[in-house]
Amino acid sequence: DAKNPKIGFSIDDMRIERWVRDRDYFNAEAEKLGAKVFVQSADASEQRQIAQIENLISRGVDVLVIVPFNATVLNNAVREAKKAKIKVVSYDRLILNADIDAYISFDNTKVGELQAQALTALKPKGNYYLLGGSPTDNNAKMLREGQLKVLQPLVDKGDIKVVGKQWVKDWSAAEAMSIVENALTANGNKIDAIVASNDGTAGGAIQALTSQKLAGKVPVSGQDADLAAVKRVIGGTQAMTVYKPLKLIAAEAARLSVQLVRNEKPAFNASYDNGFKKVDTLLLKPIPLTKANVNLLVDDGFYTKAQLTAN
Amino acid sequence: MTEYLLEMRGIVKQFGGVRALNGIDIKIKAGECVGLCGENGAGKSTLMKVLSGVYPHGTWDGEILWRGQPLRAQSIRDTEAAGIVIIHQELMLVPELTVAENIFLGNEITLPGGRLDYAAMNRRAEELLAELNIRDVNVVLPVKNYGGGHQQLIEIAKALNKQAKLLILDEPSSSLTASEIEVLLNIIHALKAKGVTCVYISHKLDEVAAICDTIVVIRDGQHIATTAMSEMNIDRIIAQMVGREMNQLYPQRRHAPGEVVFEARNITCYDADNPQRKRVDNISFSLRQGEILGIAGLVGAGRTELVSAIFGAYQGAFEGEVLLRGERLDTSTPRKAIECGLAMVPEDRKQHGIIPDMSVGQNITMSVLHEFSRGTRIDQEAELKTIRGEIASVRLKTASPFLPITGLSGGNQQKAVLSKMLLTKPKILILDEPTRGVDVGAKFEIYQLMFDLASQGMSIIMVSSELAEVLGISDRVLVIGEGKLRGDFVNDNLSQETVLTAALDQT
Amino acid sequence: MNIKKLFTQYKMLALLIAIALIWGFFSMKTDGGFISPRNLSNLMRQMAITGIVACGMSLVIIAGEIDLSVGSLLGLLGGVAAVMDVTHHLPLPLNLLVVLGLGLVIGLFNGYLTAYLNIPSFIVGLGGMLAYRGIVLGVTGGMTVAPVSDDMVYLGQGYLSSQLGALLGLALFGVAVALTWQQRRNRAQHGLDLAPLWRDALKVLAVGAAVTAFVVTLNSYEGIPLPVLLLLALLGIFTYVTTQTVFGRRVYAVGSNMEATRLSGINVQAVKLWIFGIMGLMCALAGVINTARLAAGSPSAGTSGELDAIAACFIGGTSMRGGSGTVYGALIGALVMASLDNGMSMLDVDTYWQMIVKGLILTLAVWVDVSTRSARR
Amino acid sequence: MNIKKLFTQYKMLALLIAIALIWGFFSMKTDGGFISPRNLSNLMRQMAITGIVACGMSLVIIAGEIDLSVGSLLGLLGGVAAVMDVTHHLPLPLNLLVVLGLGLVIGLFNGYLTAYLNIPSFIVGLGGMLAYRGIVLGVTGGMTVAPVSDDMVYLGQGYLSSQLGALLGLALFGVAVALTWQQRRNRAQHGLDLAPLWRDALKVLAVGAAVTAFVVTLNSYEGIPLPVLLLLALLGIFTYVTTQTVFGRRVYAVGSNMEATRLSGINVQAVKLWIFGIMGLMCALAGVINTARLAAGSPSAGTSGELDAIAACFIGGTSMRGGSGTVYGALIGALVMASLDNGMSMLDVDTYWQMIVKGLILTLAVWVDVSTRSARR
Ligand SMILES: Nc1ncnc2c1ncn2[C@@H]1O[C@H](COP(=O)(O)OP(=O)(O)OP(=O)(O)O)[C@@H](O)[C@H]1O
Ligand SMILES: Nc1ncnc2c1ncn2[C@@H]1O[C@H](COP(=O)(O)OP(=O)(O)OP(=O)(O)O)[C@@H](O)[C@H]1O
Ligand SMILES: O[C@@H]1[C@@H](O)[C@H](O)OC[C@H]1O
Ligand SMILES: [Mg+2]
Ligand SMILES: [Mg+2]
Repeated sequence: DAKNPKIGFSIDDMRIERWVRDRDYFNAEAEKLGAKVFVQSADASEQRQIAQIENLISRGVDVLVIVPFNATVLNNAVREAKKAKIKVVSYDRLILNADIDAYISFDNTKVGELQAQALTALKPKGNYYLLGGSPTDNNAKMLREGQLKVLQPLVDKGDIKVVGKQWVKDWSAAEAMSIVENALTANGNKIDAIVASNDGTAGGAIQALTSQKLAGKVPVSGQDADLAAVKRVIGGTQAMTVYKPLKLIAAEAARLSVQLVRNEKPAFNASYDNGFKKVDTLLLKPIPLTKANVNLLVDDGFYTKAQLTAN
Repeated sequence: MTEYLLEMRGIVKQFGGVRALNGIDIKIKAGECVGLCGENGAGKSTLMKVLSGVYPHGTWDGEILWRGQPLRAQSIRDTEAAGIVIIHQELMLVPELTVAENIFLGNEITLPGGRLDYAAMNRRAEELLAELNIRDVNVVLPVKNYGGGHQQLIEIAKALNKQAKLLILDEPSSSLTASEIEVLLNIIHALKAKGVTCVYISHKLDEVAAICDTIVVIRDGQHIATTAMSEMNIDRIIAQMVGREMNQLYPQRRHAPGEVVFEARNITCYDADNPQRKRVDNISFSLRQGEILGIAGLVGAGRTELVSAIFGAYQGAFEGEVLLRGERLDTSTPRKAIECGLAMVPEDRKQHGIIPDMSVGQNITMSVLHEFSRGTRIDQEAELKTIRGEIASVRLKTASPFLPITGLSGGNQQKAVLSKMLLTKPKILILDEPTRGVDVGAKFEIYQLMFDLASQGMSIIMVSSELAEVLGISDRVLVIGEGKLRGDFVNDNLSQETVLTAALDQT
Repeated sequence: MNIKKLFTQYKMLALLIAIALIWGFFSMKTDGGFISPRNLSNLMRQMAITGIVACGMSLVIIAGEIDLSVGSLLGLLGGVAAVMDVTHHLPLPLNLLVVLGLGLVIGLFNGYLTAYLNIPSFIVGLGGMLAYRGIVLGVTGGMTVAPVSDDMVYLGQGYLSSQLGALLGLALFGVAVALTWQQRRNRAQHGLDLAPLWRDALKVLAVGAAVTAFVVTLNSYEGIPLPVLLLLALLGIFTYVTTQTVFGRRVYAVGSNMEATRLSGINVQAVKLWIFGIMGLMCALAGVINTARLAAGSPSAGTSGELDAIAACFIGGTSMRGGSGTVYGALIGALVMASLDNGMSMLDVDTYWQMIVKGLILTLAVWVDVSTRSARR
Repeated sequence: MNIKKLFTQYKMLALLIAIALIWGFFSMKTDGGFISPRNLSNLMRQMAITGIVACGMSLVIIAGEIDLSVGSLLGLLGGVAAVMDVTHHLPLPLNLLVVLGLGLVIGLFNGYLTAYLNIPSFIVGLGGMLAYRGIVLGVTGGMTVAPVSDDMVYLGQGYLSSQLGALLGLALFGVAVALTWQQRRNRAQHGLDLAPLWRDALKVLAVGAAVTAFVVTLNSYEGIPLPVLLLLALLGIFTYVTTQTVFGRRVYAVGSNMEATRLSGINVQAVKLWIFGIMGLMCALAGVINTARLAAGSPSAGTSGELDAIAACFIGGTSMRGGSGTVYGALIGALVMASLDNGMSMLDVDTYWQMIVKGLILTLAVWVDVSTRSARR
């Protein structure tokens, strides 16, 4: 009911660190608003995610918040939800071709731009390797779009050469590592920067660089401000990460969901075409994070000082 | 048309480098019963597999003429279509299917529309078994519920159902008892009367002599002679088989048993699948030093269960006590039994005896391998020396100890399994059907070996379905019927009748 | 002791009791939510794909083989169906025909490798698992192919109208009566013992009750979902094939003792070939239904689907060694797994606990099966 | 007889030729980049984890069993190592001890289920695959645990100094000479036939050449990587165990005919138990090295690692049915797979092609093996 709504939160894969935090912040805020949250993790399987969404519908939730594993396969599940008069919010990743009520995310194109900008600032010329995200994730494509927005002009100018690009299945660090190992070998270590799309894959890339004693010499980007990544940024092996205040998105999402249930009008600030309709969107601003401004995390309560200095 | 139903000309079959058949010629007339004789590994089964299409045309050389026409079978189907049916030496039943389904496997009766006609198949199966005088088999139960002897009979029923023109029986009687063999022989007579031609292979030469019109002897993959039975007797068959004269089948008994060393008390075995049913019911017996104790009984009487329980190898639940020199033994597993000085050569060589991926030598030392351990390492040279010694002492015929054991003939495999057990230096040796499927020559050697061991003080328990053998070499005979002890006789001019009567005793 | 006997004889009983326990537990914990018609409808739709694959897999396992490529093959065939639908706008019937044909051919190819080239099926499956997944990625360009046509989506999401559903229920009951009657007559004709009439009557009544419960429950939501209908049809066909036809018996024979079967004059290679062919067909059906459910062809569809199907077979009492097992057992196995997944996800159990529980249940189920099967040591 | 001997030698030869072909092809295509010392060093490090697991797996398969849980178990043990390192700052030796102990215990547990409770190992593995992965997720809370201490990273990324490497090479050569010499003397003493001296000499020389090439190549990059060193040590130990010890012989016997082995007075259950125990130990080693290589404990580490290891064993000529196979064969199998992965990714071949090629090669390798193994029908 509207007073104490039930929220179903279906998450792609809790094996990616940030989603665990998203869940915690989300739960906390929802509780404050009087809502109850049911969380499901699909472990990177679209079939499981659909089944779980169906089960949440049977459970009688009032609103579904979904982090899709595969952006394009939730059409039927969403339709089922609509049939049961359940609102659907697409969280962080945009669900394509489906009748969703809202989308909330950080500006992913912007994230891509920030990543590329940080690297071009350090290495204005040279060989770039593009390490993309999961091919089933719509964000991965938006990130690449943003990255190319910055890089393409430089490529055209001849300053930068893209020596290879790959998508990394399920954002897997191990896969990123072998890709970079082999890329380094194939290019005789002549890679000057690696545009990694998130911190997990950046970790893999840096590990590959380490064994070539190149860690810290070849700048690598990332996003999420995972604890391990922040430590790498402090240690100098990772050039940057993009801090997306998860507390903000989670809290906003919880609020937005409850508002939808209560038929209030959330404050949207953008709109995306997902192939089915123009989706009302709430875009949040990502923050580039380098060694210079890591303290922001502590100020923000994202990590404690102890966490960042501990080994 | 020729006067021959079948001619096989210059048949050569090679396995890798081994020539199992080396240019065999055989002619068989319609309506006769041919006894095919030869030592283990002579090539009898191989020849019949060539004939029946198990080895397709092209995998061997030579020519087969069936009613004057060349026969080039690609599979069993072709030869069965021609009317050639074979009962294989190794049981070839499908354990999970019912008795009836097994009998009709490959010849299923169907209703219009392709549905199986179970009712018809079950009824016909019952009829077939009745012809074989078997009444205690339920045709709708899986075959795995029945033991070796029954399975053999089911196999025969399956072959009878096929309406053969030529019926090949490769050792059909090896796990049958005397009365069942008699039924079988009668059936063959009846078939002969109906004009069916038979090839009969058996190491039990009295059967062969009783039923066959012509004797074909092969040796080392070569044809030795084809003779009318009217001109033959068992001794001559043996002479042709082994290539020398053999005067006696059972060696002279030359030892006197000492005092009681071993006792089995109140052995009871429960059925693995149906724990209410007793397979062996409270059997006790004792054994003297240097004694050979024969255990006789009908098929399925529970002899195998009894001895495997004593050896701790029985698959279901069992109870009872085993004592050596008055001391209670823990023989709950084969390993403990062996440590206590027991040893057993199991009935089913292929399933329980040999380790097929290993060499002859490695098979022989399997049970005592730890004795060759130096530090962590096996002293392979010392091992080899032992193996060579053992091969010599049991007269095992093998070109090299490094050959895979599967390349040996049945009799020699049996000797290898026996050696394996002898190396554990047992005080009590249990032999379950030690000469099943073993040729006369090897049989004699095995008996000889048993006597030598007994005279050195080893006590031997021998389970056998061949009454002649039991009476020929035992000092004492136990008779088991339906899981109960039916008699305990000293073998002093004991007659086959006495033993049979005890075995059949219905009280 | 007697209970043990009962279980060994009616292995299925143990499974049904297990399901009853699982369902009871979840219903209690979800205040009846678990056994609401809507959730049961969901549950059955969720098990349909695994169930379809398990039908084919049970044949394969009974024949003493295994097929690890089915997950990838399902993905491939579903992907092909999606591409033909989305990119080439092939009409559904034609599309189905092509995909089924392709499934059959690939299945037969697997079978050929196993039966004629003697490559162990485990390896053929392992190789196929990689290769077919590779081909899916190639065919779809690694992208999700969407959106598929409504016709196809209907296959995955449609329902049978409640009238038709009721009719179907009646028909099923009729078949059960007719079969029992025919069997009795046949046995009587051949002079075989008859089970007491009351026992057969009871059996038929039980079937009737089950069918009624099934139809009424599903009708009180939206009707019988089409994938579930398909699964039912397959259950019928496969049960008929395995128990009533020559081919079916030979499948068991091959699995139980291949050499003996060969020596009975049966072309065991052909039997195996066709078993894999059928497996391929099932993958095609499952693939299409999966695509319909996702409304898209996804390159990762069906990943590790083989494990679910295999687990279902084993939970349902199919023996590892071949030669014994039933198709309905496999489906009950699939139902157990799906119930666990569904129930635990309704209870909001952490994923890791879900995995642990499923692993334990699988092992436990087989252990119970092994230890009641016989007291052999 | 001699022919057969030649055949078995020929089998390894076939594999070696296959490797030579693969390497030749990739070297050509990458202008020698593939066989640069640096890439060979990479290649071997990349194969180390699969290789370690394959060592244990080959024992398991020879004994007629299979273990599908190793991928998850590797992930679990690697995760535990990471947690103990990162969160509890356990010193490395203690950490190793705990993880190895845990691996052994879990392995023994798997073995207990298989050997004593008679649950088919396939099922135990399937259950474990789910359950152990669940536990990893529980233990790590689904997070990547990082950064691990330098000590641990060194295990995965460190190199043996080139002097030590050279010394090791010398030592290996020495051992080969000594062993051959001892065998000749022993055989002579027992009056057994000796192989002609030139043949033994040739053998020793071949070993020498191989060792030299190996050490020189790796030293011309950074030295022998530690995981590769570990793998070498394991190869030595396992080869010794399987060919020279009582336990090893029994492993083969159990796989070849378990019942006959039991009746020979061998505690087959204990043998199986220990085989799984060893498998657990190997998972622990592989898990630690994997964590060291990633410098992090990842909850999805090792996923589908079992398949790689199993594939390696089969490519290397281990028989599906148990009873035959070698550890070095399995390692060569792992090398084949790793070479394909590495080479194709250097050539920037699309992933889907990589999968297809790997699938084909696996099937092909086993097909060659099956069809040369015996001409018997
Ligand atoms: N499949 C096979 N592979 C290799 N050698 C074989 C094979 N089958 C038989 N042999 C060999 O061929 C020879 C003849 O064997 P066969 O089985 O025909 O003998 P047999 O006369 O039937 O003996 P038995 O009386 O023991 O049954 C033996 O040396 C045997 O080892
Ligand atoms: N594996 C089995 N499963 C079920 N029943 C069996 C099995 N083996 C034997 N039987 C049955 O057990 C009973 C006793 O069999 P057992 O093998 O002990 O007899 P036996 O006296 O040794 O005769 P045989 O000459 O057949 O070995 C028989 O009724 C037989 O059909
Ligand atoms: O934050 C990232 C998210 O945007 C992406 O969709 O999935 C991977 C995460 O790291
Ligand atoms: Mg024979
Ligand atoms: Mg017996």
